[in-house]
Amino acid sequence: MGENLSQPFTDSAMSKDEKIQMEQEKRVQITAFAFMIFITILAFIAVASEAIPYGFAVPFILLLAMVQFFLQMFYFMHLKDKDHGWPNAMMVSGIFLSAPTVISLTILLGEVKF
Amino acid sequence: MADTTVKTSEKSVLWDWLTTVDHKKLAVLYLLAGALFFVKAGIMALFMRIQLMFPENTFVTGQTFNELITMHGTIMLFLAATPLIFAFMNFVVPLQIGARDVAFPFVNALGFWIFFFGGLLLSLSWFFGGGPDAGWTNYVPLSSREYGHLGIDFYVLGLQVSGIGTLVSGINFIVTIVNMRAPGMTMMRLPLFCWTTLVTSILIVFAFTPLAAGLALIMLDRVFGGQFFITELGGNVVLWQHIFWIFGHPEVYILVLPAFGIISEVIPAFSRKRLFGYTAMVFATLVIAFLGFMVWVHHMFTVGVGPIANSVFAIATMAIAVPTGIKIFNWLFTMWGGKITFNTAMLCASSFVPTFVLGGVTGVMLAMAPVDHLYHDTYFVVAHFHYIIIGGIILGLFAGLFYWYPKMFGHHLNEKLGMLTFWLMYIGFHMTFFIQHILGLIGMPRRVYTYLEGQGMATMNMVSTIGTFIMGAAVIVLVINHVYSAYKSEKVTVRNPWGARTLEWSTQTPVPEYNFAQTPQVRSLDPVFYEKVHGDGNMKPAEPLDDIHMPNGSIYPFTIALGLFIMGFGIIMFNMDNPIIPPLAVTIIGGVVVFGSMFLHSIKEDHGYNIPVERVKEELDKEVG
Amino acid sequence: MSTRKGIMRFFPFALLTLLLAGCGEEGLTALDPMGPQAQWLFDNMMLSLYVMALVIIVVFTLFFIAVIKFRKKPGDEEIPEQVEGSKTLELTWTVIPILLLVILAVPTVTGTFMLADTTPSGPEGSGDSGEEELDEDEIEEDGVTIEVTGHQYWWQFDYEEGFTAGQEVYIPAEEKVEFELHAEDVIHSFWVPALGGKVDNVPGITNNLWLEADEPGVYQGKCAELCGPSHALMDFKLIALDRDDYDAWVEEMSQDPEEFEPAEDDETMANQGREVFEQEGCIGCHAIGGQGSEQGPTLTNFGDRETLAGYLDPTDENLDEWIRYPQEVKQDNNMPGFPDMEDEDMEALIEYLQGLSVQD
Amino acid sequence: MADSVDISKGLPPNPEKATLEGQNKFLGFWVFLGGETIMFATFFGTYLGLRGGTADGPTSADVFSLPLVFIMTMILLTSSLTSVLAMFAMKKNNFKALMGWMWVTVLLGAAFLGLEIFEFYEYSVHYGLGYTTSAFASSFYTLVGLHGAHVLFGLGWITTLLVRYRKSGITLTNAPKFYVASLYWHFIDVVWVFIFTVVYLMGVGV
Ligand code: HEA
Ligand code: HEA
Ligand code: HEC
Ligand code: CUA
Ligand SMILES: [Cu+2]
Repeated sequence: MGENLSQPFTDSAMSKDEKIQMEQEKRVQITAFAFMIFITILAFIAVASEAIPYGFAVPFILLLAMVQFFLQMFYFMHLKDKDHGWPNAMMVSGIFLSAPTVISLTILLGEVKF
Repeated sequence: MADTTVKTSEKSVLWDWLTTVDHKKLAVLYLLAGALFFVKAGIMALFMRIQLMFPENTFVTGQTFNELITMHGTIMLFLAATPLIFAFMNFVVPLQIGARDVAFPFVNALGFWIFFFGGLLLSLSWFFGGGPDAGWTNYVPLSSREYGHLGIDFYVLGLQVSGIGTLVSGINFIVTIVNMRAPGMTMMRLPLFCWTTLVTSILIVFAFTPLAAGLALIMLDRVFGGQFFITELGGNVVLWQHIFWIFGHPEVYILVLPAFGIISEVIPAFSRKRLFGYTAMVFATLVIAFLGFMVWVHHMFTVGVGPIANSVFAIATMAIAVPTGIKIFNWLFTMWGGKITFNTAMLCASSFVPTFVLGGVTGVMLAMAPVDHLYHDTYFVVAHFHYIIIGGIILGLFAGLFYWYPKMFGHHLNEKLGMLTFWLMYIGFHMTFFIQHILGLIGMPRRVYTYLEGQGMATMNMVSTIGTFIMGAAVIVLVINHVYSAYKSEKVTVRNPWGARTLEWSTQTPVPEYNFAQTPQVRSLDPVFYEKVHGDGNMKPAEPLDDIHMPNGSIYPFTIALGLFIMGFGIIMFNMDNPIIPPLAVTIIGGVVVFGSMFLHSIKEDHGYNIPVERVKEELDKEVG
Repeated sequence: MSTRKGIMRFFPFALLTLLLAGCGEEGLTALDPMGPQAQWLFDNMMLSLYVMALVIIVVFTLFFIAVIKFRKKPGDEEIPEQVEGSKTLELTWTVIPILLLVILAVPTVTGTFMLADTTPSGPEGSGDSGEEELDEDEIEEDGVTIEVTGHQYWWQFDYEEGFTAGQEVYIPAEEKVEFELHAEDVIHSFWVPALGGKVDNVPGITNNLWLEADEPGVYQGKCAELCGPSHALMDFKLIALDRDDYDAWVEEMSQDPEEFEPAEDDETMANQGREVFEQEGCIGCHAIGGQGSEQGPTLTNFGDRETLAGYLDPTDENLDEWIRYPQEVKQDNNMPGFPDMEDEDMEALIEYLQGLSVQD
Repeated sequence: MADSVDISKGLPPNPEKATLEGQNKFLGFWVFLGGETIMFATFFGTYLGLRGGTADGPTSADVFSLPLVFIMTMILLTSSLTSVLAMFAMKKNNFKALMGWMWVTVLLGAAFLGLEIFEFYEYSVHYGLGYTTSAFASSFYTLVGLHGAHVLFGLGWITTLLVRYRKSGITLTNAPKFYVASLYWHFIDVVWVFIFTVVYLMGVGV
């Protein structure tokens, strides 16, 4: 069985349906990319423009970052696909445990007591 | 492309062990390395206890004592307990899930060698002006560039290197358990030891990464002048404590969960009953792991993070008692109504239960944040964790050792000597540590190299030290047992000498390199037991007898680890007074070895080799004959 | 009936006290609490101990029954019933521990906030005498707050009145006293076991702690955080005085520097000692009456010290040894030795130092 | 057991997961990424905890330059897209396109890295924000530099793959390798999303 592991293929075994599906998927990916670029620009504008107060801009750009994060994860990295159960579990745990880590390192340093 | 011929050429034994990727051989390596480090750290404990035997004793100085406690704690946790646990995980997990090897045999070897060279790097500190001396917690600023000496660099880089080894091994176990299970082995048929291995590995992935980050910060502080912990320049010393304990608390569960797993295998085997409340046990494991990440501030109650934070983390800590309690009672009720055989393995496993509770309940006492202001950094805490670690982890490891030894080495350990070890250990341990609870309460802080006369601490410390000698005797008897049994014990040739219940007992003893001639078909929890009752006593094969495909050995794990070792040493050399060789050169050489080996490994496509079916048949026949 | 109940209630208590009788030194052990905070900690420790005793008894009982009753009889090869589990039982041992934990959680939370409120109380007498009501501010003004700074292996105590004390901290008894904790070099931890819990002295941040002593007396304190080779020797004393004595002490300590210099009489040994003190450079690290540097502990009231360097008897011999070879007495401390000092000078120096007293 | 997929008809639609080895790589790598999140979280936390600690040195608002960061962001985001396109090419057994898109990814990555080095140079030389200036400086350089190190490693990795397999065509052995490398590249991009938000955008306003 090892023989064919290093063998290139002459053609693809994809069925027609699969090919169409893939083209669709590709379009979705490109749309997602366009949207990501858009919200990135939005984030930069929110901070760069004088009109928006800092106190409002911060939660807004954090939200945008979260959106972009999920887009990247779910679309570019395919977490939305099936058979990604374990990767999902690992990432969800990772993010879930990151939250207390970041929060405590940020505010629980003893300078202010909570 | 693949090399289909059988490797029959006789390699030298040494080369064989250096290049092996066989999980069973790596298990033996882990066992050996872990045992050596355990004895080393145990002897340090002995020295510490001798120093504390009398008030104002001068056996060692304060400096040496600090080096001893630091190395004792660090070695015990990272280089003794962890590899001993890994030894069993390596040996047992692939067998229990019916796999031929782990998912990444190469990475498995890599993990061992990196861990081993990391340990070596840490131990080298003795030859360069003394060990690290800031406690295993390595708090800054005592360990920062201003107050810590060269030993700290060995701590930081030694742990950094060995941590990488542990991390890659953890990833490997996760993938193995998720992807390599035999047909029919669903997650809810997974033996509990595999479950705890899986959860422990997940904890490793999430806990050792922050540790790596934290150690990197200290290294940057000490070698490159980073200002993370220098308060005058905007740094903060509490930062390190958070990072350390974000790692440190999960670390203690990393150690204890596999012990739980071992207990969950041994108790059913010798009670001849299935594990009581299997599902609850699995979920309790998951809940413990999850909560284990939410409680780290309980080590920092006195640091001054504030009352709300303290309360929240205190309550979260207490909550861990609930899932742990579920486990305790499930074990008790597994024995209840069973037919218990008491041999050494079962003796250790069953007495684990009450002893662990003794340590656990003091943990809950510590979790009461305001009262912890009393206990914190006293011998009460020392007593708490040694109760859990020795009454829990060490007893668990002993149980695992006596239980799996016949499978690993093809002969039993001597039972009489085993019993002697157990009783000596048990008595010595209670003598050493029970009294330390009281010592803590009458005002003995931990990490003190001496105490004064007339404070009422002398007698109790003496008792404690005598207990340590008894424990030392137990360890010596255990070593004698190994040697004795190797010569005097009868060979085990049956597959299932204990009448145990899980898959590892369904293959030949000693286990062939491919583990299973045919991958078994699993039909139930405790498959071996199931087939005995509902089938003909043999596992049904899931595939016809055929050629078996196995991975090739490789020297690269060893060289990559060696390169990391050199790199780490090079970085340490930056802080040496008069390095003979330029540190940068050493670091770069190390880097070249690491990346060169990785490169060479990656460009060579190695598809392993095939064991022809004739040889498999031959070995099966040999067993019958 | 009631007496029996009383005995029952006290039985475990009495047993424990009996067990611990002779354990630990008075003024040090936390098992003999000498102040309200220590008492609270002790009581709650006992509470948790009872809960734990319950847990332990249950587990041990089940365990021993199981291992005694369910041993395999020789020759009995029958397979026992394979029980899968039991919903009721499992629910039981989930719920009961939760209830037990709630019992512990309540004092945990209240106690945390109780410890965090460190406002000093001020002398209690002042409430009843004369004026009807003292407003908050005034109480606070009366209350004592002391700044504590941990150094590698010694303690510095700065009082609001502007003077400094070393190694021994004086407080008024029967008052809640606030301590503001700092650290100069590495982390230390301020702990007086007989009076209460410890709180860390962390460089760069300020922590607060309150303590109260029920009675005047000398209480031993310890550093509870590893801070280097001589961490074990970083002991100190907390001395509680009656309010009047305390006020008098404060008065003495806040005198002008000249008051601490020996009388203008050239003949006295003490005067000679003072000269040695200045010539040898001691004053470059030690202040007396506020005069001099604060790199080392202030020696203003050295003659009153219970200990030398935190743990030795302050005898002349020990003092001699300390000044000549401090590193041998306390590894890694920050005082240089003076091994070559003339015996004569040493004698004078010791005489001078031992005479530094603010108490009659 | 290893090849459960039928390969007689040509390259399977998910070549990266066609073999057990591929599946193992795939899962193992995700597990590794799970761990990386926490490691980065630790560095983010360190930065957030210490970013006020400027100790009389330059503050974040003093030095950060948004236009540069914007360009870097756009470059890195685009490189994420090109590696997606490469994966599509791989599934279709279009080896040339796979190589082409991957090379574009590498170029974009190199451009990003170049700009980052230029940025660090600017800050340290022209603004006097050295690594040892303050806790803020140390934690900033450590966090962003670690990300840069990841980019560098990714570049080396992908380049090695591209060179090693320049003529091999898509096989069941190298497909998982390319796939995993592209996952890694996306992850780097994700981390950058938080860096430009938390470090730069939140840093210029204060
Ligand atoms: C494997 C090791 C291990 C394990 C499993 C544990 C388990 C626990 N630990 Fe321990 N701990 C350590 C190792 C371990 N610990 C170490 C090494 C330190 C010191 C580190 C250092 O500073 O160097 C430490 C320190 C430590 C502290 C800090 C003390 C201090 O420094 O001030 C605290 C505080 O909360 C604590 C709590 C607990 C708790 C609540 C548990 C719980 O998980 C225990 C749960 C178990 C039970 C409770 C028993 C079974 C339950 C029942 C029978 C049900 C009914 C019970 C009740 C209702 C109570 N531990
Ligand atoms: C896995 C973890 C583990 C284990 C197994 C142990 C085992 C032991 N520990 Fe350890 N201990 C820690 C983890 C562990 N410890 C940690 C984390 C700390 C905190 C460190 C810190 O503060 O930073 C600590 C701290 C610690 C202290 C407190 C130090 C202090 O605060 O001042 C003490 C004091 O009594 C102690 C004692 C012991 C003893 C007597 C044993 C005994 O069980 C040891 C028994 C073994 C032996 C006695 C060796 C026997 C071998 C021989 C006799 C040689 C035979 C050789 C041949 C035949 C070749 N330990
Ligand atoms: C470089 C600074 C330095 C110099 C100079 C110095 N000391 Fe000290 N001294 C210290 C420090 C620091 C300590 C505290 C040591 C400890 O306990 O860790 C100390 C402690 C002492 C103590 C014990 C104080 C106590 O309350 O227990 C005495 C007494 C003392 N010094 C006397 C002297 C005399 C006399 C001289 C001069 C001959 C002198 N010192 C010179 C730094 C100095
Ligand atoms: Cu100061 Cu220990
Ligand atoms: Cu903990």
